[in-house]
This record gives sequence, structure tokens and C-alpha cells, in this order.
Amino acid sequence: MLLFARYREAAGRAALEVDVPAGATLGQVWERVREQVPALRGEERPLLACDRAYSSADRVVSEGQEIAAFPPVSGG
Amino acid sequence: MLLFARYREAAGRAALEVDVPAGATLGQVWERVREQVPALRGEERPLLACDRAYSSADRVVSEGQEIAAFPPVSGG
Amino acid sequence: MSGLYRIEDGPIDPGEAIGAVGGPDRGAIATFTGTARDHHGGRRVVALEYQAYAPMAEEVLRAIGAEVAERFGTPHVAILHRIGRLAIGEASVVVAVAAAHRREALAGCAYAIERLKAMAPIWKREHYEDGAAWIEGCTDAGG
Amino acid sequence: MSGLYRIEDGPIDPGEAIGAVGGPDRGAIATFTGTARDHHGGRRVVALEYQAYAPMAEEVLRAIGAEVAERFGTPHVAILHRIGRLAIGEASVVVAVAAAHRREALAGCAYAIERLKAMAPIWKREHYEDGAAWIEGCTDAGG
Repeated sequence: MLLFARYREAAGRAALEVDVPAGATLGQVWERVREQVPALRGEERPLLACDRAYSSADRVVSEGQEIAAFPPVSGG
Repeated sequence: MLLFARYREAAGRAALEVDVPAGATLGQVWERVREQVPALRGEERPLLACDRAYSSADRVVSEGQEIAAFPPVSGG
Repeated sequence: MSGLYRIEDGPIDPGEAIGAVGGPDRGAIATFTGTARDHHGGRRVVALEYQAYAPMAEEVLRAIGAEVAERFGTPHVAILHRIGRLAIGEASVVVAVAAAHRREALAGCAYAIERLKAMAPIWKREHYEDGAAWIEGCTDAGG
Repeated sequence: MSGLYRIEDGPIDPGEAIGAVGGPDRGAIATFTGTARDHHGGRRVVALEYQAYAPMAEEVLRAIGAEVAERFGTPHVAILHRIGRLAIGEASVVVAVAAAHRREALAGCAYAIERLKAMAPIWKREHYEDGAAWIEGCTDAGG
């Protein structure tokens, strides 16, 4: 799972690999990431993306998809 | 009186001198200009300026002021 | 405080206007560039020509800058208007407004171009393949 | 049809965006340039840093261009966003929208910058004299 901005800083890296069972959702992947990164424990509502498009937490992910989690955006 | 755009074209020059009595208004100056330029006879409501600011036709003009008449503007 | 108001007998550059209004305490610069369009009312236009009552026009542009400062709270305004003959695609007018925040810059810029079209003593002449005509009055259809 | 959507790790130029959207059938180009401001919420800012999820951000910018085309009837849109570290005064974002007439260009440009701030996966980090902080969420106060 790709991480950006404060999440990346908290994790100390740009991406994290986690193991999830087949049929897991984006939200479940994020749960696993939070288990590994204590500084992210409080982050219950990240923005989530699947294959470079915003996705909801209940979307089922599959092998080979590019998934990402990040805080509210602040570009411009 | 300075003339611009179609008025200038109609008069064939950029400015016209007319004689008016002391105490004449901008509107009266414009009447004299129309008498001299047949192509402007139909122009009853020009925009008028005195010393580079919009002025009404009833403004009294005096010696040495810069006065102008022109059609509706179309810059931009 | 920035302020740049000029009637110019030659090319005008959006970059100059942007540079004139920018500064370290400003986060937003809105600009409007009017360009010579190749058609008007279904007719093909081959060139444009602008004439101005230049000294009065510069006073009017300066007054529009003062209105923007009063209404939108920012004094950083540049307005350049070209006169003479323009080829299709060339810039006829550039307005730039900078402000601390985007809303004031965007609203101030939109306001300034509307006011310029209504008030500045400048006239456009369209050249067609078979003649030319002075345009009178600012129209909604205009650029 | 013009369309230029780029996340750039280096200076961005309003002139490039204006050049990319202009054309003979267009009379109006509206642009918005966001610049690094030296203060935020009463605090002195010495530099800005932007990070982007670049491939997704470029898709989002392209989608914003398509929204502008649909809502304002013009496909001539350019959006450039810089990432990395910026000195105060440097441009972080440039939006340019060209259209036949000014109203569509101005409204399309204002719409595009609002959408970018709400949707593009890009984050700003402010550097202060004594530290730095990620900014989260687009605020009304932002440039």
C-alpha cells in the first residue's frame, strides 16, 4: 500500500506490504497497515485509492492492483 | 474637441475646433461639431469627457479644458 | 503596493503583468488575457485594430485598480491594453490581480475586465476579408 | 483541443500554460497562479514543499479538464502543479482556461482551481523558522 505525506512520514517509508486473505477490502488492508505503524493507529478515516482512483473502504482488492492511503489533500 | 473611433473617421480628423460663446456647455460644443460634420448629424447621444473624465452634456466648459466626444467603448 | 496601468502601441505580455503584481505576501495571482479572435457573429475576422483616448484610458484603468483595492482588499493590480493593429491570436488586453488568497484575486480580476469593457475609452475595429467595422458598446459575446 | 496536465519537479511557467491553451478561435484566456506565501495563520513561512501521488494526480487533473469542458463548453485547459521544495514567491500551481468568450474562461478557471484543491492527491508542507508541518485539507484561507 502506497503512503503519502504525513502517513509516509509516520511509516518511515513510501509503501508498506501487508498480508491479507483473498477477498479482503481496502479498509482491511488499512487495518493491517495501522497495526504495523503505531503512529497511524488514530487514523480511522484515510482517503483510499485503488488503481489511481478514489475508492471506498469496502472495495475488495485483488492481486496486482495499486492501492494507496493518504490524509486530506492540500495542493494548490 | 477630440474625436475618436467612428466619429474621428466621420470628421476625417482627430480634433475639431469650434467657436462657442462663453458659458457654453459640452452639449452645445457637440451641437457645433455636428453642424460641421454631416456624417455626425444623427449622433445625438455621444459619450462626452472633460479633462479626461466622463462628463454630462450640461457641464459648462471653459478655456483650456481638454474636451472629447466618442461613441460607446469596445475595448478588451 | 503594485500598480501598472498602460496603453501600449505594441505587444503586451501576461508575464509582465504577473511579475508586476506578485510578491512574497501573496498566494494567488489571477489573470485575464483577451486575444484577437478569428470570428465574430459568424463572420471571419482577419485582424483587429484598437484605438484609445490614451491619457484618459490610463486614468480609467488606474481608477479601476482603486475600485478593486476597495472592493476586494488588494492593491496589487496590473492592466495593460494594446492599441494599433493586431494579428489573430495576439493579446489585446491583460489584467492581473494578486492577493493573499485566491477568492479575492479571482473575483478582482473578473471585476476589472468587466469594468474595463464598460468604461475605458478604447475602441475595437474588426477587419474582414472585404472591409472593416468599428465595434460600439461592450457585448456579452465579446472576448 | 488543448490539454496539458503535469506534475513537475521544478519551476512551472504561467506562460507555458497560456501558450498551450490559446488559439485563433479563442478570445479569452483566464489563468490562476498559486504562489508560495510567506505567512499562514499568523506564522512566518520560509519555504514550501509539495508531495504528490503523481500518476493519480495527473489523472485527476485530466478529469478536472474534462469537467471544465462539459460544464463550461471549452476543452482548452492546462493545469501544472509543482512538487518538491519552493522558495517564497515561486509558483506552486498554474491553471489556464481558454474559451471563445471571457465568462466561460473565467468561470472555468475558478472552477478548476477549486476542484484541484479538493481532489488532487497533492500535499503541502510548510517550513517555518523552527520546524515544519504537513497541511491537511483545503482551507478557505489557502492561496
